[in-house]
Parts: sequence; structure tokens; C-alpha cells
Amino acid sequence: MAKKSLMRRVGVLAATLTTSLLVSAQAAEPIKIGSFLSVTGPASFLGDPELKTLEMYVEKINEDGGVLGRQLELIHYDDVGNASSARNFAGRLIRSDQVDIIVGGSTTGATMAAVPLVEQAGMPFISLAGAVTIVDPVKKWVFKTPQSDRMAAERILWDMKRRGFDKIGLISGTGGFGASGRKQTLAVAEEYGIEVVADETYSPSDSDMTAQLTNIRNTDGVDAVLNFGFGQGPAIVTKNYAALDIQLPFYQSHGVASDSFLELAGGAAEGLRLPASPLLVPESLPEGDPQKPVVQAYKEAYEAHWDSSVSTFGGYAYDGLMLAVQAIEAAGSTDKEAVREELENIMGYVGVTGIYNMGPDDHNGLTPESFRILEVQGGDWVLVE
Amino acid sequence: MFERFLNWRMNYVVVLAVIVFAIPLVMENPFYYDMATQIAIIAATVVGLNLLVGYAGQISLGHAGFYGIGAYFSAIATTTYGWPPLLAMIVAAAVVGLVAYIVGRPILKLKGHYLSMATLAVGFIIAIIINNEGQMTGGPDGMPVAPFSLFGWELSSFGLYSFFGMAVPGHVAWYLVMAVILLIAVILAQNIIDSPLGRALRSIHGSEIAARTVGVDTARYKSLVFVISAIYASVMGSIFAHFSGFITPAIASFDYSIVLITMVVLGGMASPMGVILGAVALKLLPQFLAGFQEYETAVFGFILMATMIFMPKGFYPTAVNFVRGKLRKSGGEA
Amino acid sequence: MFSEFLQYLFTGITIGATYALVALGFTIIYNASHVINFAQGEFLMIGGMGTVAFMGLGIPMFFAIVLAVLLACLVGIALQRLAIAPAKNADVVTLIIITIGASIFIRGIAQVVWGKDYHVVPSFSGDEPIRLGGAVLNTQSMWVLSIGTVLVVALILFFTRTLIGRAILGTSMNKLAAQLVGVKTQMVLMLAFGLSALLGSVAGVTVAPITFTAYDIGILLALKGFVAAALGGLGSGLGAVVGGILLGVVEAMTAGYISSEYKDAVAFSMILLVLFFMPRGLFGARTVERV
Amino acid sequence: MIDVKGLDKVFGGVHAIEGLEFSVDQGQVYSVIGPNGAGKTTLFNLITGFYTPTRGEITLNGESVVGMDPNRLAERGMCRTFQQMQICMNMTALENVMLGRHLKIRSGLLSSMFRLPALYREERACRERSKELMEFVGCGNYINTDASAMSYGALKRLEIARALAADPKILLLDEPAAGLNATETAELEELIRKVADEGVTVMLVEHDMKLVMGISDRLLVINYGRKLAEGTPEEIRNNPDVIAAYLGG
Repeated sequence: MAKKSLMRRVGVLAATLTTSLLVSAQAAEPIKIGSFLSVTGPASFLGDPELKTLEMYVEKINEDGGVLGRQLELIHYDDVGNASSARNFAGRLIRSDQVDIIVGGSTTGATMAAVPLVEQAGMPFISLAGAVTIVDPVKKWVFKTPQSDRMAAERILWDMKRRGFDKIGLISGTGGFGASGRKQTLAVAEEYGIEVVADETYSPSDSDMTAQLTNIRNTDGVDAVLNFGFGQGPAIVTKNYAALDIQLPFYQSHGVASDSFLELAGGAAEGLRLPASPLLVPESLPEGDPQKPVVQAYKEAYEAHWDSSVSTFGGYAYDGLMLAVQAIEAAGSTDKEAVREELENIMGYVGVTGIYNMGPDDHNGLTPESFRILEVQGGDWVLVE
Repeated sequence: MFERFLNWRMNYVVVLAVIVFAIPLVMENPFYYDMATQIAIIAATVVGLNLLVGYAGQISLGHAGFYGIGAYFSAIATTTYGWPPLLAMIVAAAVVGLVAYIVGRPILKLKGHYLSMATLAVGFIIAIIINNEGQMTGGPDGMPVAPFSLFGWELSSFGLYSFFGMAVPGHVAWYLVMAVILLIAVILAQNIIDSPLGRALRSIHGSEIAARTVGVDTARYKSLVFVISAIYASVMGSIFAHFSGFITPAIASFDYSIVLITMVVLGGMASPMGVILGAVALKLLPQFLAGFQEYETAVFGFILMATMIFMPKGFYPTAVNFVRGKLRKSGGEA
Repeated sequence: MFSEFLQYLFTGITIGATYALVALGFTIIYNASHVINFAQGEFLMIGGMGTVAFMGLGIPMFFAIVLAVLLACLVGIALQRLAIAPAKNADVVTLIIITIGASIFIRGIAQVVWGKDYHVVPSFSGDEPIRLGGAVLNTQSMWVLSIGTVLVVALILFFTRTLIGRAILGTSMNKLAAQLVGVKTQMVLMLAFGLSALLGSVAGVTVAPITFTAYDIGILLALKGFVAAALGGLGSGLGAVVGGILLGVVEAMTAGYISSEYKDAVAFSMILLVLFFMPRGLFGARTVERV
Repeated sequence: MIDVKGLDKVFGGVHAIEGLEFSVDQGQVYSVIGPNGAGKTTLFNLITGFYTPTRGEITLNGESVVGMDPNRLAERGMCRTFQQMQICMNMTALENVMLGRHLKIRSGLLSSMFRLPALYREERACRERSKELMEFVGCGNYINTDASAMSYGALKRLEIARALAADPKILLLDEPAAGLNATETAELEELIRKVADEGVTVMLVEHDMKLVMGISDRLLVINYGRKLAEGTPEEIRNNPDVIAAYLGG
């Protein structure tokens, strides 16, 4: 499979090379889209689909004539999930490659490490990472496409409240995603009148979380359990949860919203709920849902092109690229200040992840409602509404 | 004259100075300056680590921990509590020196793999604390750091400065400041090496038994050099924090400790120029390998392995010996 | 109360058994060559990922495991021949860096060939856990424990009862003397690496149903294995087993009773304390300084 | 100068040294002889602080030195060489000797780092004295050679030079003549005599009987870790126990 994608990549490279040679004869300079993603390393399950999405759609847009009559050129570096490398590559994109806009940053750490550079250089930057700190407080040049972890926490707690749960047990990974998710959950729990009565953590590379789950099980009055984390950790938590035969309703975060999680967790995932983008359940979306055609088109295109199933994370990259393109088109140039302003002005853009309504004090543009609550039934995602 | 220069202990410092100050004449790209500054920071760190590893022959697989404490202490003190950066840096160095002294005393009694294990454990504990104390450190997602400033004068990569009437952009200014710091770091280290203290340190590497019989208090000297190398790391960590503007716990991680020690071994233990070149190589390699895409990791591992197999003394000493051999040979023939 | 304790204990022993198996792999190589092989974790990875890959080709699980283990042994022998043997007189640090380079290289290749995803290896005997005194124990944990025990016993017999095993031990004690009595030390070293790879890959397959498997799973396991080996005392088989189990139990107990955030820190502090008072670990050889 | 009383050292149940008693006076050349494995080197290691006695008392100028680290003994004027030479192969010959003067140097960390004038003066004096010593032991032509490039015999003398560099009051030499040829041994004998003439107490472990008998003021003969005989070379030569041990046993 890896071999096949390599061959394909070589093919794509050759194709883009020839087309760009042909085109460059008459067309203007290409528009440079810079990107740094965690394509390898512990966060590769984020960066890998993100890069695939960017490559695929840049190619597609170029085939359709590009943007403003100019071709797109994707310049990408792999930060291996390391924030310092992310910072260096961001610097390279800004100063050496002199890109027009950056779409990237798979993890919050990588994004935040690049923020001082993009802010000082005045470079429009669309991050694909989750934590709310990226856009709160608002930074002039920084936007992001995924819903914030705060929204995920709100959505989960909303669903819990709806089902009448008041006391919950929390278990979270100590990696960036889990730690930030834990913080946000604890922060918003009060608003929803929910009490976190057990608070456990695990390190992202742990191989057994039975001890922590035992503590939660033995805490009095727990109505439901929430796990905030990503990577293989949550799958192990799910397995341990089932093995311990804990009968309480179980929630995961959007960090595991991909089919590979179902594969890893197997039958143990049965009945758990999580907030996710509609990408996982395009068929179950009601006909009138404006996102339905977008989501279906992306899913079909991705799966046909890469021969592997879509994940929520690739969707973030899709939205990031499309927002960039829309802003550049609206600005009519790649003037950075103009593009930034147009990004801020985006209203009602229907993406894979949600419907974006940006503003001067909202550089994310999504609401918690863009998360759909899914439940695992019969080994597949089912929309709960 | 030339003969005297060749035999002078500081000759390479002159060469180094010429190189680092010639760079602004030929280099324009701000990104290259960014890399060069980082290389200088890390090179100064490994020059300090080399005192411990290369000269005193003691392994540390946890040095990034000290680098991390320096960086985070400076970051928190300046950004959260508004301390002046220089004060924060000095206090951080003192704190790190104290920590290194306290843990170094018992640890340095260990030898070989047990010493590597213990230093690794210390580094890990530091990294775990930084990672978990999110209230202060921002946790795994890291924290922003205020720019470096001294008496109201702020040093920023994006600023514009004038130096004797010449316009110097921020990234060049940072580079020049760091180049001077690197040279100072190297000169201080070389002075230590060439002093009685350095002799005692090297004797610990050469024969600890001999050292003890002539009255070297090996325990004291080991912890002294451990503290010195930790302070080097701490100061450079502080500088990096201000330069980078954002730090994450990755700079205190085990992986980073391995990177540091690899720079020392790869370039050439007990050779300041060697470890500097080791830092240059290891810092630039990922930038060159970025073109290899998914093969990057494998190629990197291969280069690392092959260099150490064929040049176990490090590439700089190997190259120097090679050139010397050639010279001697051609001299003999003439 | 007791069921809680029992649960932590089960968890600790399961994790600990994994660490112990990795630590044993370190021990074999250390005994034969005084090298700490930081690529030890890659053997586990090859065991797990190899099994997944061969099963993906439609090979039945058992044979897939055998093939994966063989592959790991080949890699182990190649590592000794191509990387360790040419650098025989290098410093301790240099050897450490070589094995680290090797581990990065192997990981890089695995990532290209097998991809970056996490994979499941099916449990050997179903997912239904065993219930005991209010605590649960995975059947796979039983497999880890029993295969671990079998391997340990087999190793002890191998090193004490067979000629080859004694040759390995002899080589570790005195290379020159071993050569004088006709032991082909190069052969023995290759064998030690092969054996260590065998042990590692079997461990890798056995724990894969619990931990999942991916190209980078080896990094952490190797680290914990090294910790366990040093805790028990490098070179001691008993030390490796005790060190591993102890480390696992301390981690689980800390996570259960004290703080899951600081469980790794507690484990590392324990190592430091042990080393302060017993500079050669719990069961390490006590040697007198010769001058 | 050195008084040893009731000295015992047990290694895993085996008595390496048992009930040893003797004393060495200031300015003597005092030799310890005995068959291989008699415990001579162990005795040296006990006196110089590398081993801690199981029982017994060792005093240096009236002060008990049991359990004292080698470096603290060096501060009290004790220095030694080794049967298996301990030379720092990562340094030059001269640096090895200069290392011997470690305790004579007062400059600390700061003067080292900033290379203050006091350090400079001290180093120059140290270098001069070390060069003299290298001439004294006959290594004058190796001054800038790397230790790793020197011959065995030269290294043996270098080790003595390093020990002398500390201006020791008592010098312990462990088999200094081992591996040397007749000429070299003769030179060594002369060297030891010169050292002793300067008032340094010398303790010697040696197998070369001609050397030992020619140079020693007193001898201690040990066998199986126990004292067999003690006395002047003349007394030892005629001691029936010694003759039995050497010829018969």
C-alpha cells in the first residue's frame, strides 16, 4: 500500500512538474501555499491525511485553472510532531520560500511555536490544530479550521446534561491534546452544572490504563466517563474500560473520530459517544443539510484518490485550503494584509468541518453545534440527534 | 610565525571567529540567520557538555533537562512575572547549578551504563515536571516567551538596529550577539581545558586511579564539571527561550538529550571545534533531508550509524588526522 | 479495597512482564558484548508489525508470527555483523550512538514499508477477561506471563546446560580466554544478537494485542526495558525479570494510589534511589576495583 | 612513619592479608617481597586507600588513615605507582607529570576560566618543575610526546616522575622493574637511590632480588598474606623460613 502511494506520488510529482512547466511559460508566478505538518512521528495520524488532502486539492485546483489565473504551489515540510522543528520550518516558509499564506500546524504545540514568527512577519496563517488558545485571545494573523477543544467539551457536556448526568469521571492523556482538553472540560463543567468527581491521566505512550479506570469505577456517584486524548491511548482506554466491565456510559473526544479508532478498539467501542465532524457519517445527514454535498464530495474524492478512508483531520486541511483560496480570490491578490482581512470577513462558508462565520474577534468561525454527536453501533458510527 | 600559530592552543578560535564573522558578508536570507543563530546556541550548549563527556569522560543522557530548566525559568520569570531577562538568566543558572550539584554528587559515583541510566532518569523527571505543571509552564503545548531586552533595549529578529551608523536587521543582530556569546563560551571552555582544572578533568577520563593517587578529589571535580556543563546548558536554554519566543517541553525531553550527546560524539569528543561541527551537522541535516520526504528518518539513522562506525572518534578528529597524515607524508617525500 | 489492590497488582505485573522481556533482551546482548543495544525496542516492533504485515498477506497467524520472529532474528544478526562488529573498540558512548542510529534507521525503514498506522494483533485466545477476587485479568496478560516464564526458564537452561550458552557466558567474562579455548567469539556474538532479537520479537508479538503495534512502538518499550535492566542490575537475568516486574508494579501502584500524572516520575525516582544505594542495581555483579 | 598493626583483609571468605604488623621509618627504602599471590599488591592497596581493611590499624605519622580516600592520602604526602601502569593516555607525557603537581596548585575555577596572571605564573613554574623531573627520571626527550606513543620502559619512568611531582614524603613503587631489561633496571636502581637520598621514604614491591637486596634498608617477606620475616637484607638472606618458602615452596 505504501509502495502504491509512493508510485502515485512520483506520478503526481511528474504531472505537476510538466503542467507547471507548460503553464509557467505564459502564466504569472505561482501562488505559494506553505505548510508544515506532523506527517511522521507521534502525531502522524493528523499530519498524514492533512498532507494528502492538501496535495490532492492543490493538484485539482491547478487542473481547474488555479486561483486568480495563477497556479498554486504547495511547499511542505514535516515537523515530526516537534514544536521546535515546526518553528524552524515556519521560519523557512516565511523567510526563505517567501510563501503567500501558510496552511498547517497539525498540533497545538507546533502551531503555537510558529505563532510568534507569523505574527511578527505578518503572514496569514490557518492552523489545523485544536486548542482554544490558538484563537483565544485573537491573534491578528492566526486563524484555525477545527473546532476548539472547548467546543468539544461543551458539546459532550451538553449531551451528558441532556441525558441527565451530573457527576462524571474524567480521564485524559498528558499530551498536548489531552491536557488542553482536560483543562477546558474542567473550565466549562461548572457552566453546565456538571461535577467532575474523578480526574485521572495517562501518558500518551502508556500501554495499560486499568489502574486509572479502576479509580474512576470506585469513585462514588459517577454517572458517565469522558476520555480526552488522541493516538492509540484512547483505544487502549476503551479496551480496558470494556475489560473492567464498567457499565457507565462512555464518551470520547473528537480526537479519535476516525475509522482507524474503530479498527483498534474493536467491539470494546460499542455504545460509546463522541462529538465529530459529519465527515464520518455523510450518508446519515438529512437531505437539507448544507454540509451534506460538501462532505460527500470530499469523502469520495479522497477515498478514490488515496485508497484509504477519510478522517476528520484531513477535513481540517480541506477547509484550511479552501478558506485560503476563497480569501485570496476575494482579495484579488496575494497581498498579505488584504488576504488577512478577507479571511476575517468570511461568512457562511460551508466546509467539511462546519459552516464558518469569521469575524475580527472570532478567528475560528465555528459553533459547538457544528459537532455532531455520534455513537458507535454495530461497529460503525451512527448519528444521534 | 605560521608554525607558532599552528601550535597555539587557541588557533581554532581565530578560525572560528573568522568564519562566524565572515558569514554576514555572504549570507542574506533571514531564514539562514535564524538557523545559524540556533546552531550557535546549541553549539555553545554542547561545548559545555563536551567538558563533561569529552574531557572528564562522564556520560549524561539527561542534559536537555538542564537546558529545559534554564529555558522555562527564564520564560516564566520574564513573561509571567516580568523579571528583567538578564536577571532571570543569572538566577536560572544559579538554580540549575544548585540542582546539578545536589543530584550530581551521588549520581557521579556511578559508572558507565549506570551513570547514563541515572542521568537519563534525572532528565526524565525534569521533563515530566515541566510537562505536568501546566499552570506555570503551559503544559505540553508550550508557552510564549517575551523577547530579550536589556535596560529597555529589545532584541527581536524582526527589529531594525543601527550599529555605528550601519543598518542591521534584527535577525543579523541576533546572529552577531549569539556569535559573540559562542566565542566567549568556547574561549572559557578552552581556558578550563588548558588549566590545572582541565588537566584534572582529563585525568579522570584517562585514569581515575591515577587521578586519585596524585590527590585529585575525583568526586569533587566530577560534580564541578557536571555543574559547569549544566550551567552552560541553562544559560543557552534561557537564550533560546528568548530567541525562539515560544518553548515546549520537547526541549527538555530525552530525545533532545540524545541529540545533544550525539552532537558531541558525532563531531568528536574532546574537541571543541569537533562538537561545534557536530552541532552544525545535526542541526542542518533535517533541513537537507526534508527533501527525502518519508525516507528522512531512515536516511538520518543511516548517516548517524555509518558515521559512528567508520569514524568512531567523530568526524572532525578523523578528518584532522587524515589531513595531518597527508601533510606528513608529503613532507616526508619532499 | 482488596480488589482494588489486586487490580493494580495484575496491571502492574502485566506491564512489568513486558518490561522484563525487553530487559532480558538487553541482558543477553550485554552479557555477550557489554553493549547496551538501544535498538532492542525495534525487535519488538518487528515482531508485532511483522506479524500484522504477514497476516495481511493472508498467512495464518501462527506462521505469520514465526516469519516475523525470523525476520527479527535476521535483523539482529545483521545489526551485529554490520554495525557493532566493525566498531568493536569504540567508546561506550559511541556504541550507544551507533545502536541509537540503528534503531532510527530500522524505524525509518519500517515506517516506509509498513506505514505509520497503529495496528491490532488479535488476542491469542479471545477478548473475554478472567475475573478473580473482584479484579479482572486479560487472557492476553496470562499469555505474556506464561510465555515470559517459559522464555526465562529456557534461557536459564540454555545458558547453563548447553555448550553454546556457556560459550556466550564465557565470551562475556573473558573474550581472550574464550578465544584461546576455541570459542569463535564473532559467532557467539552474532548468536547473542540473534537470540536477543528472538526474545524481543516474541515479546513484541505477545504484547501487541494489549498495546497495539506501530512502527514507533519500540522507542518507549526499549527505554522502559533499559530502566528495568539497570534497576535489576545489568547482566543479571534474574535482575531483569525482577526489575521489570518491580517497575511495572510501582507504575501501576503509583497510578492507582498516588498520581497518574507522576507515575513515571515516581518510577524514575525509584531507580535513582536504588542506584544511590546499590550502584550496580539489585542483582548486578559486585566487582572489586582492580588496581 | 608508617605503622601497620593487626591488618586483615578478607575477600569473599579468603584471607588476602592476615594479621600483618610492621613499621617503616622515615627515609628508609623498605621492600615487600614474597611469591606471586602473596598479597603484596593488596597490601599496597590497603596502605594507599584503594581498599579498606577488614580489620586492623594503619597510621601515617601517628594519624590513623584507615578508610581514607587515596586523594586525601596524597594530601598527606603519600604517592604511588602501579603494577599495571596508570597513565593518562589522553594526555602528553609532560601533562601527566604536571598532573602530579595537582596539589601544589592553588588557582581555582575563576582563575582557570579567565586565565588570570597568578595562574599563568603557577603553570609556568609547574611546567618547569615537571620538565626537571622528566630529565631526572630520564624521560627528557619525551616532553611533548603523547603518552600513548611512548615505550613501556619510558612510561614506567614517567609514572615515577608523576609520583615525584607531588613532592611526596613517602613513595610506594609497585614492581617498578617488571618488564625492564638489565640496563633499564640498573638505571631504575640508581633513580630510586637518588630519590631516597633526597629524604623520601620509599616502599617497594619487587621481584627482582638483585635490585631489592641492593637497595633496601629493610625487607618484609610475606606469604599467604602473613608475615614470614622482616629485617635487613642480610638477615633475610639467611632466614631459613624465607629460603624454604622461596626454594622449597
